[in-house]
Amino acid sequence: MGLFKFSRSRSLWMMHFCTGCGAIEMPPTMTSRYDMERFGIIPMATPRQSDLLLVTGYLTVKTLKRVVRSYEQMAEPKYVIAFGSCTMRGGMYWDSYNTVKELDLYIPVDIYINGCMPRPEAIIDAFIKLRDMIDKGEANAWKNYRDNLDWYKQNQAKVFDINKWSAKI
Amino acid sequence: MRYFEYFVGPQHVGVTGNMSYHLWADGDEIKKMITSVGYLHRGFEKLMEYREWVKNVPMVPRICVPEPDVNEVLYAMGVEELSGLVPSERAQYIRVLVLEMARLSAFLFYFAGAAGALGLYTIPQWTIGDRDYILDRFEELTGGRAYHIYTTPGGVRRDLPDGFKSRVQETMNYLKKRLIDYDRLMFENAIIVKRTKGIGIIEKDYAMNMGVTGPNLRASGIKADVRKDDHYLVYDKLDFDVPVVGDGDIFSRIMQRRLEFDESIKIIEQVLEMMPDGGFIEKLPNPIEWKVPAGDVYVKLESSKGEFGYYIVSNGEEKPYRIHVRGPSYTHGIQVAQEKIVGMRIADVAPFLFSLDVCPPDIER
Amino acid sequence: MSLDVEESIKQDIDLRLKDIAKCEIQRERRLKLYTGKDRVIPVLGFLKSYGFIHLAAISCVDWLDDGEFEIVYNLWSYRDKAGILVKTRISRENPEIDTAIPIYEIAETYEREIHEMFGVNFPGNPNLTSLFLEDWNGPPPMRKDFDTRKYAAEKYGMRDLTEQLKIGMDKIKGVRDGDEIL
Amino acid sequence: MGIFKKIFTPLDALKHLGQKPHTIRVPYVKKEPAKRYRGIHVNDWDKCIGCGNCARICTCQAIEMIPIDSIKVEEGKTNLRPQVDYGRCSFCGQCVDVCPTGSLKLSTEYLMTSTNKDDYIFIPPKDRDSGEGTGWESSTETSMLRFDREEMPERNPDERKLDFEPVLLGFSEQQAYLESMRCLGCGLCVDGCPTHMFIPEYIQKIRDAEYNGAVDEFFKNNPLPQICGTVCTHNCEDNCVYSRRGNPIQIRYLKGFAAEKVDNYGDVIKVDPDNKIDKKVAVIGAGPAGLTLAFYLRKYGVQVKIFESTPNAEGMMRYGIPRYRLSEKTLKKETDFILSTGAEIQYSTEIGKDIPLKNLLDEYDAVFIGVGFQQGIPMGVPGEDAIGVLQAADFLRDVAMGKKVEIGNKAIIVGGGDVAMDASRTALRLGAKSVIMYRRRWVDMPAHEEEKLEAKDEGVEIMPQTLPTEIVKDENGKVKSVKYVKTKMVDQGEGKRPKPVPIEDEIYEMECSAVIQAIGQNPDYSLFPDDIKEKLQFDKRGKRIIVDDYGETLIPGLFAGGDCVNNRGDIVGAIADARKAARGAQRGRGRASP
Repeated sequence: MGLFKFSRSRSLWMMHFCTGCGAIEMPPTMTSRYDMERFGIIPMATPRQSDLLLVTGYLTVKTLKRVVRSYEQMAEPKYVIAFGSCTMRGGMYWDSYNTVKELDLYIPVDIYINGCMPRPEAIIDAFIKLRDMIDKGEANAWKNYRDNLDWYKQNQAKVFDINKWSAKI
Repeated sequence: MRYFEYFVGPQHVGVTGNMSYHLWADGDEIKKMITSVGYLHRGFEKLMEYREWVKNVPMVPRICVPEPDVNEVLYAMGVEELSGLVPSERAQYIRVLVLEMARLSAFLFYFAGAAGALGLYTIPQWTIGDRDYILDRFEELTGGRAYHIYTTPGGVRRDLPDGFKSRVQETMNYLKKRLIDYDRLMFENAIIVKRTKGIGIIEKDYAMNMGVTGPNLRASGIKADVRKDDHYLVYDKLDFDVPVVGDGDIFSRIMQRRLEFDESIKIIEQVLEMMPDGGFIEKLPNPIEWKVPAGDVYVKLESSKGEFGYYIVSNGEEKPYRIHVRGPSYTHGIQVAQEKIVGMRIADVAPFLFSLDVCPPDIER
Repeated sequence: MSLDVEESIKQDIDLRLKDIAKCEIQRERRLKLYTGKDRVIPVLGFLKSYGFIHLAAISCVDWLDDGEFEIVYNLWSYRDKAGILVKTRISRENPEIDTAIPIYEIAETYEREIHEMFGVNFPGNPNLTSLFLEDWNGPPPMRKDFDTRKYAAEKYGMRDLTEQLKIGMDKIKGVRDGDEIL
Repeated sequence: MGIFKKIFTPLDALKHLGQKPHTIRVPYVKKEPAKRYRGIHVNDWDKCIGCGNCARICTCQAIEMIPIDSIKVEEGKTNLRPQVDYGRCSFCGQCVDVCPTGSLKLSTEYLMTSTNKDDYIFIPPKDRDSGEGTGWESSTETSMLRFDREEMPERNPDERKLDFEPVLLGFSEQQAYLESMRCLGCGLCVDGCPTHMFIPEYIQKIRDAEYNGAVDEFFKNNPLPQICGTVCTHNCEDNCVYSRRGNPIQIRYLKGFAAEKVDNYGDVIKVDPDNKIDKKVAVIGAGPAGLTLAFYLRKYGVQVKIFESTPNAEGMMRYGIPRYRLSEKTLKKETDFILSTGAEIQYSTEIGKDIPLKNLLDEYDAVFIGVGFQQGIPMGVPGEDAIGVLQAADFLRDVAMGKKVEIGNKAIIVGGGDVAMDASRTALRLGAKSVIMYRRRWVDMPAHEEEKLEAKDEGVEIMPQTLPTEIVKDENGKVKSVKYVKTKMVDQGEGKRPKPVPIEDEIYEMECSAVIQAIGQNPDYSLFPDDIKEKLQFDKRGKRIIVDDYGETLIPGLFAGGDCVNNRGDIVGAIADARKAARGAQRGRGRASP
């Protein structure tokens, strides 16, 4: 099992989905100046091949729907890193009528990064933390989602139009 | 007739930011496209009505993520025009410096996107890596990398740090050196030229009528630049050209930015030389409970994407009554893209959309 | 600063739209024009033929106290290098105004947004579908009587600290004795 | 260039092949953020005063003020400290730019990753500070606050020292607007005001030019706003958050400005002079305390009768403060209004001489004593009996009454308080040269800084660390000169005021025509019969009467306030006492009564 964990933690493929303004610090992290490929993290086009979902900032209801879809399409084990203030308690958009305030009501989150926006160094710091957590077997938020699916679905249904969104997977 | 229906975005490498396109194709030919926006709609205009004038200063940069400074400057300009506050000359020069640096960084981002869409992956590695040096300068000046929150009604929040001018000049010299590499790799690259010439043409008249602005308009052959036509800050004292490429295809839109890149460096060098001494801020009478006289004003400026405008209405209270933000991508990203993409081939969709430099957050706000 | 260009535009407009519009100069390169709801389309038609080709934006302002919406067409002339704000007011009850698509094709998206955000109807616009919002169950959000804080608190469980902050200020202010003597 | 050649241009990129990459190998290599980087919050708890302005400006409502029990609440400081929520914060740094003390800053530290989002709510302490000069700090220059005040226009010193016309010219409307706009509304100033005026509220009204509304706010706790707006000791301004790094808001002058705008208080403050309930209170002394008590009792219909020993009301405000500081017009306006509310006044009647105190106690439901300190304290040096040696209190009173006072061409004033300043400047206006001798240093002088500077501007010679030792008489028994020595300050250890010790070796002498003693005043308690005096409780020095929370002495129905109760020695202190007593007199006689 140790080998699996080791391999997993060193070839995290990240889903290419820029959900909010945090996406602006992703290109510098991906490219030559900070070069996250040093840690085996590369962007991946489809959810089915990726291990890691970065929620880079606030989520509008419309995006959250796509994020939940994408998250459910990802193969387990899967990890979520939430960027910035907005994913914790709404951030700057705490009174906006169109953004969700607490991401972990809708999908489980492994690591939060502070900042608005987090610097590339902070993002890499979170990657390393996640890597260590996977090595130790602590990054189990995805299991939480499987175990408490009903609760998550309930919360999701609260913000989505129930007629257009089926509570089943 | 049944078409092949497919989606680009929101979770896709072929879009700029978080938006999606719904396409119908007949074989390899696009028959119809619908732009779907709203993934980033935060209701800024509403939120700003709930906040005092100064409290909106940290809000506005979030409207356009790759080039936040235009929003700060526009908001400040609008509030200043309503209230009769006049920022010092030095503050105006600093604002021009910030705006042009932001333009450079947005152009570098644009090159990365446009080249990436064409499969030339070396360019993103270079330009975004080099953009970081501009961000370093921003960090020194403003204290933030992405969001600078630097311009505020009355001036700017801090003065230039020691030795800043020479470091900006160094960065400019470095970029000038790098441009030679970019030219060889991208703008003179026969493959890029072949892939982009004569494709996605936006005609002159169409561009004028459809509210296309900025580099996209100039790439279609109309010499119009807010910096010259409706000059703001100290642009009328600076010497720069407005290049016009004029073919209106993807290549001319990319080339247009390449030529404007040179002009921006020229402006920055002039600003560094001409910047006078003096105060950097005219402090407001009260940071929180300050009231702006009633009135309405439309201010606009030239961003790297086109005409950015703020329509600000005040009813004489501590909070704005209404702010309408006119983002340049609004016209480019929705109607122009939808109409002009028809007849194009699937492989050209991404280069075309990237060439328009659509920035979804400024459409949706 | 001379206002020659602006004066000549104003003269031309006054000449041609004498009865249906009122024009004033706001400042250098900025004019304002007020007109009635029914006259907007002919006024825009004239202005476009006059040179105001570029429709920069259409804004809507909700004047709740007056019970009116103000629609502001934001035009720019590349030839004269001047902008004009064309303003008209419509009633808040059953708000409706003719579409400007026949004159400015680009008006479609702006009208779509105003329709979604303010609930203004634009007869003649073929595409008044929702633009930004999905699964929206509230009233048009940009209307002044829509309270985003209340809505967000109910829907997303957002913490509004306004009241707590006020209490905090009272703590700071300490005990105050007013003139309650008795 | 042909297409064939062009196709190979990208190969130029190969020249970069052997170059060292510019990748920053985070986390093995740390890249220092810029000096100004806006990272996480740090707050210096010692400097923080808990004013809550950071919470008010936060656009994200990320800051909440949390009470910390371990912090002592002091005047002008609260025990609230900002708690930051990084689930809301946008790192804009506006909280730093609005912090009046400069205690809050954003350090260049930024790393904070956690699996638990509740870790992001914390009360920032000072640790993790990246050091002076790094991070987002605010100086008085970069702060959003305007630390410079609007200067009060004054008359030219050379011109004003010739007459008794007011020195201050008053704010213009624009100045008053700008000065009142500086107020952040935090309300810490209220702590400093003895009578707890509604300062943020009335400044708000002044800002909006609603002067009637401002006057309404004044009269809630202070019936002498224009007098206080001119000569108050303005403790509020010492507690103003601006005073931590710059000039406080001139609350006093703003109040004076608004009060002056309203010509007739009666239009705003409605007190019916004919409304009289069955309750009678006698007031001894028509000074600030007496007038205040009269106003607040009249407001509730209580019948008030004031007994004043001089032919004029206003007490020390008239006889202690010279007219160039407080004009006749102002005095008249305020007292006339209070008397117009139906308070009776009997002039030139001394209690204890003309009417015994006992009669009053029998006749009235309550008696209030607001007599003030009238008798000057002698210095106790040889030659004090010389002609031309005066007490400052007597000197000022005689001048105010329009009596002719002979001081010759050079007066030496002994003392360093406000009274010394007043006496010296009055002497100047009488055409003499003034010299002030004070035994401690300039900084130790108890007079207010602006008084000292005004006196100096007008040409009063101030000699600190100077102690008179003898007054020399000439053959007619008149003052001829003063012998004095210099002093040195001897440190008395931590927390104690340094003590002046005379340097005995050298004795100097200065010629003069008058000596005015301004080293303090004592009360005159001759109005009390012995049996009453015995029952009263006095403080250790026997000067001040001890009263309870309602201003009542140990004798039921006998109330006291003003200088004879508090040690502030100012008008606003007297007003505060009188308000207490007004409440007590309302409650009725005796502390046991409900």
